[in-house]
Amino acid sequence: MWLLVEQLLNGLQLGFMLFLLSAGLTLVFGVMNLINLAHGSFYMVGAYVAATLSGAGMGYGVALLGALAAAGLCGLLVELIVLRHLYRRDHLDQVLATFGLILFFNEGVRMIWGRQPLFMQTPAWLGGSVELLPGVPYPLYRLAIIGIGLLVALGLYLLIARTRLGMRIRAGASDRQMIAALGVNIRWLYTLVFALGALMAGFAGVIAAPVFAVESGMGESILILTFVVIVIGGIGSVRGALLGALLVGLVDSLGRAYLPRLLGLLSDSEAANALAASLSSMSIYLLMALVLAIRPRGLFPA
Amino acid sequence: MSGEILLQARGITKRYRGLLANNNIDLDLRRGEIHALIGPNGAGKSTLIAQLSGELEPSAGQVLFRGREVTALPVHRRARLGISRSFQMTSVFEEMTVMDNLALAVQAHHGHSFRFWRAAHRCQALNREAETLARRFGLEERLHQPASALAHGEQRQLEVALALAGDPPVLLLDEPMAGIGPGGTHELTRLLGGLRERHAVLLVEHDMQAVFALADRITVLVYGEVIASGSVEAIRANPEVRRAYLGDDSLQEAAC
Amino acid sequence: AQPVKIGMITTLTTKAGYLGEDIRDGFRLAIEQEGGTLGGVPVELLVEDDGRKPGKGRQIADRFIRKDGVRIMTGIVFSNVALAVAPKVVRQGVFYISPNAGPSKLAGKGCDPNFFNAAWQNDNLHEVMGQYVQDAGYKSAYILAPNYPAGKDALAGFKRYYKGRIVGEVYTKLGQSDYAAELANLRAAKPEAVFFFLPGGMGINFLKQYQQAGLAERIPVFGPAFSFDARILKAVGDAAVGVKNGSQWNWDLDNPANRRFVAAFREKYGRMPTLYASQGYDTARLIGSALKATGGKPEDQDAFRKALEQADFESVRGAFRFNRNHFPIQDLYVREVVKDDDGIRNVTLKKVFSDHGDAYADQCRM
Amino acid sequence: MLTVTGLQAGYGDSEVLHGVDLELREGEVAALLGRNGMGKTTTLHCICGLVRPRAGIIDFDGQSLQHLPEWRIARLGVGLVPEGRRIFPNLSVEENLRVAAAHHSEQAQPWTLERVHALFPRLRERRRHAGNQLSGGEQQMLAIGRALMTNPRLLVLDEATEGLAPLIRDEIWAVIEGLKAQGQSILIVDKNLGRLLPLADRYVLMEKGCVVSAGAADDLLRDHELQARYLGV
Amino acid sequence: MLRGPSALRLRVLLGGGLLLLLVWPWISALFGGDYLVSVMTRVLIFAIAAISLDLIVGYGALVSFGHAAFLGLGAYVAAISAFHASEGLPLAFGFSGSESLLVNLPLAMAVAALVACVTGLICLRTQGIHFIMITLAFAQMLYYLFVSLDAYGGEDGLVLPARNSLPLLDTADDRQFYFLCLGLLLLYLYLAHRLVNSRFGRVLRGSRANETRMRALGYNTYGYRLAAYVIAATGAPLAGVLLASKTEFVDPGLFSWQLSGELLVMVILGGMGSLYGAVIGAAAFLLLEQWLAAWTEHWMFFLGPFLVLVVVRARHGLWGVLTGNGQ
Ligand SMILES: Nc1ncnc2c1ncn2[C@@H]1O[C@H](COP(=O)(O)OP(=O)(O)OP(=O)(O)O)[C@@H](O)[C@H]1O
Ligand SMILES: Nc1ncnc2c1ncn2[C@@H]1O[C@H](COP(=O)(O)OP(=O)(O)OP(=O)(O)O)[C@@H](O)[C@H]1O
Ligand SMILES: [Mg+2]
Ligand SMILES: [Mg+2]
Repeated sequence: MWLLVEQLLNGLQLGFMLFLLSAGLTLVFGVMNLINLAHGSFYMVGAYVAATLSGAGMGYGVALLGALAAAGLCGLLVELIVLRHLYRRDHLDQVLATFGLILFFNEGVRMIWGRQPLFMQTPAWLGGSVELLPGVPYPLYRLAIIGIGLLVALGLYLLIARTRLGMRIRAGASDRQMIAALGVNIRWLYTLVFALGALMAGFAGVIAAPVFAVESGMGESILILTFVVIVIGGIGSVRGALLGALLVGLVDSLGRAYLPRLLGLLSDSEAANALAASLSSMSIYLLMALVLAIRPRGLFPA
Repeated sequence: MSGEILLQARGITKRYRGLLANNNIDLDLRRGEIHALIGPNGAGKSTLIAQLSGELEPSAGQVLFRGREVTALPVHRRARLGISRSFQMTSVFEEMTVMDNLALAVQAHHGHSFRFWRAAHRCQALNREAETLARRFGLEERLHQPASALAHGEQRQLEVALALAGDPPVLLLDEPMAGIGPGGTHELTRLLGGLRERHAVLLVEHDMQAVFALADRITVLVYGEVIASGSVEAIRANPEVRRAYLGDDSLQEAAC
Repeated sequence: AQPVKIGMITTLTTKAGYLGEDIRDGFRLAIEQEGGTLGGVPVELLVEDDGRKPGKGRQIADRFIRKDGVRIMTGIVFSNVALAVAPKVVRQGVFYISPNAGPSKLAGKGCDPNFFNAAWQNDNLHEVMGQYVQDAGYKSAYILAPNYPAGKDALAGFKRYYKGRIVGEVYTKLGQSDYAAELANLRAAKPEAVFFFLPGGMGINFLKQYQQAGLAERIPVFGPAFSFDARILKAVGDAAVGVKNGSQWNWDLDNPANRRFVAAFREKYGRMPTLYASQGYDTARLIGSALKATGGKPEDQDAFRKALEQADFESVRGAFRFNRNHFPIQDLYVREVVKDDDGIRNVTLKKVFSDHGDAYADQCRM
Repeated sequence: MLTVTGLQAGYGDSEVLHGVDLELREGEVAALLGRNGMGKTTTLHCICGLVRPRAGIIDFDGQSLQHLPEWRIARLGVGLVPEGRRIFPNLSVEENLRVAAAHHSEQAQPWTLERVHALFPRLRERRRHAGNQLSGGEQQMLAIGRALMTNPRLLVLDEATEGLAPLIRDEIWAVIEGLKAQGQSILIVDKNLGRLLPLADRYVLMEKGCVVSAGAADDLLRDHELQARYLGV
Repeated sequence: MLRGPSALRLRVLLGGGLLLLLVWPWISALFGGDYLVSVMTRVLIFAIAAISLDLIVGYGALVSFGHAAFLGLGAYVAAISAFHASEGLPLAFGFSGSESLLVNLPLAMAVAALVACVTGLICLRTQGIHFIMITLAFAQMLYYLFVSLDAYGGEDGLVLPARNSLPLLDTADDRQFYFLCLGLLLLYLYLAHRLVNSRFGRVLRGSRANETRMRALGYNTYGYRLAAYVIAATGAPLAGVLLASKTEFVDPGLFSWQLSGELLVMVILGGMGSLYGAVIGAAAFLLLEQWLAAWTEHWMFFLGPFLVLVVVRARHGLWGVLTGNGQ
């Protein structure tokens, strides 16, 4: 029984982790109508810089700030140099350009930091576990991820839905020229939003660094998951991203936790084991296909 | 009032959450008749057209085509039966040439398009029809330009031309005159007038000069409800319509 | 005379790129130490990245053979790439000497006179852990590996020597990064020992999360050396301390060749060599021995093969010879990860197997 | 206030404007006329910065606009009601208005949400609807309201009465008259000559990207031959 | 449509390109052996796959991020069929596999068409990015399915006993195989060309440009899209079967999103919606990758910015640059 609760928590936690990345992506994609495959690269940059700084003996705060600055700066430069020219282009042009950026960033990171993964320590004050349930310690760090995810979700929602900045961003998404004709400096606005998205990706990277391997290419596997999340949730809505992320997190975690056992009940063979493994690998894709088959525009289309 | 009834709306109701956009509307379209639908902005005219053409599903009510119920048929099936519409918001194939735009519209009426082999632009039957259409709308000089390069008014003309392709028996025209300059309006009025014999036309239009010149019958929609229906004279004289829609000096305005 | 060309197909990109890098660097070190020769014969090393894709590996092999006229090949890190490339290569009369991947297919039925493995048969490092955990008296174990052939082989290898109770056998998604669900199940299963085979980043993720879940102090972890090389340990940090892992080599093995190798490698590259580096180095020296014996003529296939079979070189892991299937017969050790003044590193704990072969040699008809 | 001289512009390979001149004084209403496709919208877009002129000078109170980006021009006080409305479909009606709110002119009585709502009560009723859930006419009102919210010194109206019910159209004309009375400068394109010419101070008549006639609006109102020749009425 | 001067340029380009491909084996013999033949064979094969993808991406705006799955299916059909034939194991329905292209090619296309029909019915309910992702989802499912198919090697893949054979032709000979691929490419290019210029092609372009209007005109866009999707899906296995034959090896990596992504990159790089562009894109991407990788191991560091440059500078991909329709 407690195990189920713990697995649910695991699912939530994974979901919030995914949300941190999806939020930036959905901001850039849903709001600016820009497909940015290089989102995962900012995540990677964030993780690398944080790991480097904390490896050099700086505190977690310094590492966090440094990573955010680096990721934001990368975003800024990428927008200024490349993406700025692509807003009015076909989505596929953006796909190709940002694919090129992925190659560039991955190899660049390899050239700077070498091929081996980096290490980042969990900040001491988030190190231990708390006994949420009798006999089941839960890592404090993972709880913190849940909390941070909630805060970010709230902040982002307020920004987009409640502020004038958010309004302008959304207006620009549908008619860039018109919002400019109303006196809004849309170029800088977009640069800003993009940098913000990159910053959030970098933030996710910092959060992930102590939990996951910090290595070149760490962005792509999670990027696909992130796209799955925002597509399930419905593009461009922060609410959708949040729910999509939680759904994916839960399905993935619970699938991994319980599918083998369920299938084991049916037959206790190698085959059942293998089937469970491949089914749980597929689970989120099954989920996505199912959701889209029923609701072709995702759960909460903006 | 004698032509065969082609399209019929019975008790059409459309609800958007709290808003009643159409309330229990009955309407007949007969061959040989131009039926104008007028009403203030937001009265639900376009909404009604969307339900007649099949883009929107009514909350209640039925649509009949030649006496047969078509309420459940999707848009393209109704279009094949011969219910054709134009859009209030210009909706053409922007990156395709005017020729391709029209040919595509004509092609829709030449059976299915699962023809994979012969080059489409070599098909003279399609091309001729497309050119004829272009000529009717004064677009012949624009044939080989992409639709996006047309001025707004020309795009509006293309919009109506697309709806007319293939001579469909029922025409639902949503503000065909909008955006077309004063000179063009005259010509379009003449053109639509010529359609009367063989078609049943539902004309939504705010250009009263055109409406009064063309309509055999006028239905007035206000807040989703039909408040009056009748001949041009009856409607012009109807005080309620004047108050809700026409205003007092609209007649002089139309006269200029 | 023309230098002898050696074609190295290895994985330099993707997350696993550092494995190929170490193999290459170890190999290069050997060449450099001999002044651009191996066994006194001038050699030219051609290196290309397979991106971990079997198809690409085949393509490169194709080019090496046809364009560059390569007669000796090496370098492949991953079993699936090796399975795609090696059989085709050896059929064309080229020698393939594996510095790493040693899948069972190539050790058993699919063995070939021109195929050699200078590292190990894949199961070896799992078998040694199975034996160790068995000897250490752990009554139950929870074992996990990714859902792919090498993963299945790994757990099979472990179970071949471990006879205690398996309370959980889990196959995870290849490339998985979050292990919270598995860890919760693991905790609930209350095993006495955990054995895992999760190469590369997967292992790092697992270990970090294992520690964060507070399991590290309670249930000891065992695994093959793959997840505990010097470079991974840097990335895992404290979470690896105390873990015991099976290997055929360690930096502290006490033999002259090894001492020289470790010192030279550290000097040249400024980092500790890994197991992969040692394998690359040994492979180069093995090739060198055969080149020397044949006067630099891999074209003379029979002579060259015979020379390779002799394995007449000083291996950094001590005694080394080939089995009848051209896979090593060697000693296998268990190492422990410790943290001391020199950082986090492996120290050799115990020799578990002496002159250990592999389970597939009997199937090899050669 | 606004002087355009020798304006040339085009799209891709085709040149659309071949030297357009026009002038507008503070507080005046100028009508830009011509048949479909003659370059009226293009002219307005050049003034607002949506199309970059190839040659010519656009002078707005001593500032030349021809090289400025559209948002700078807007901030100088040019407010556009574009052809085809271009409402932001994903913003609510109220947000459509609020997103534009600015003070580009020092007016004693600036336009506010309340004043726009008072002008178009329908927009208040629909204020929570998304932009794309409005009827065409409602969108038109919103577009005008949105431009007013920027408190422009020069209001540019491109077919602002297209698709409006006669009653509303009258209202809009009344609003324009009211704006004129308040001293608002307006540049306007509309096909409804009957309403436009009496209101306008001056006219500019375009044919194929050139100005063929310009002068006092009253003159054109009387010159039926000119109207017939260039406007087809 | 192409403008006057570029129409001539087009002829020169196409003629020159064809000539180059025809004499390629002899050219490559001049430059160090027949290895270059093998490289170009690969280009030809991927060009077929890229064309089939361009059919839906460039003309139907159906951006499939799972197109490699059909390529993979084709390759696996060829491999499994050959595997059974050589081991003498019955496969299904009394069929015990074949090593002949004449059997495996149609079989592969049929299998792909069937899978496309079923998945297409679901995928085509969605649009835009959702379509991208749902096609990815199905491809990923196939990927994991084949990863867990232990009988056919799982993740390790499956080695073919030999290249699939054809009567009158020795496919094991690299030159003959090259010309087989070239022939099939040209044939496929021609068919695709007819298709996009047919009435059906026009409908496809119309649905891409304005679906609402298409439906209002009476087109059942869903049906046409599904047909296009299935047609495109039957092109990819052609490439798959050839690829399996060429490398004599298949593995689940053929289903991976990376490969699907690379196919897309080829199409976009070459210039969408111009079938020749897909060929150019495949050639440019594969050759550049080869060349850069031989030159530096940090080749991605240079390939990435190159791709960016092409996008930013050339509007219609490399094909646009070549024909002078770039800006
Ligand atoms: N998708 C929708 N959701 C909610 N309300 C809608 C939606 N579409 C239209 N409406 C509302 O329904 C009413 C009727 O709209 P409709 O477009 O039919 O008006 P109309 O009569 O065509 O007006 P106009 O003459 O201005 O074009 C309007 O008040 C509009 O705000
Ligand atoms: N985006 C565009 N690309 C290419 N050509 C264009 C574009 N927009 C307009 N044109 C061309 O420029 C010319 C002038 O167009 P413009 O829109 O300025 O005309 P207009 O006078 O406003 O007409 P209307 O009364 O129909 O709105 C037309 O011939 C049109 O074809
Ligand atoms: Mg309407
Ligand atoms: Mg205009």
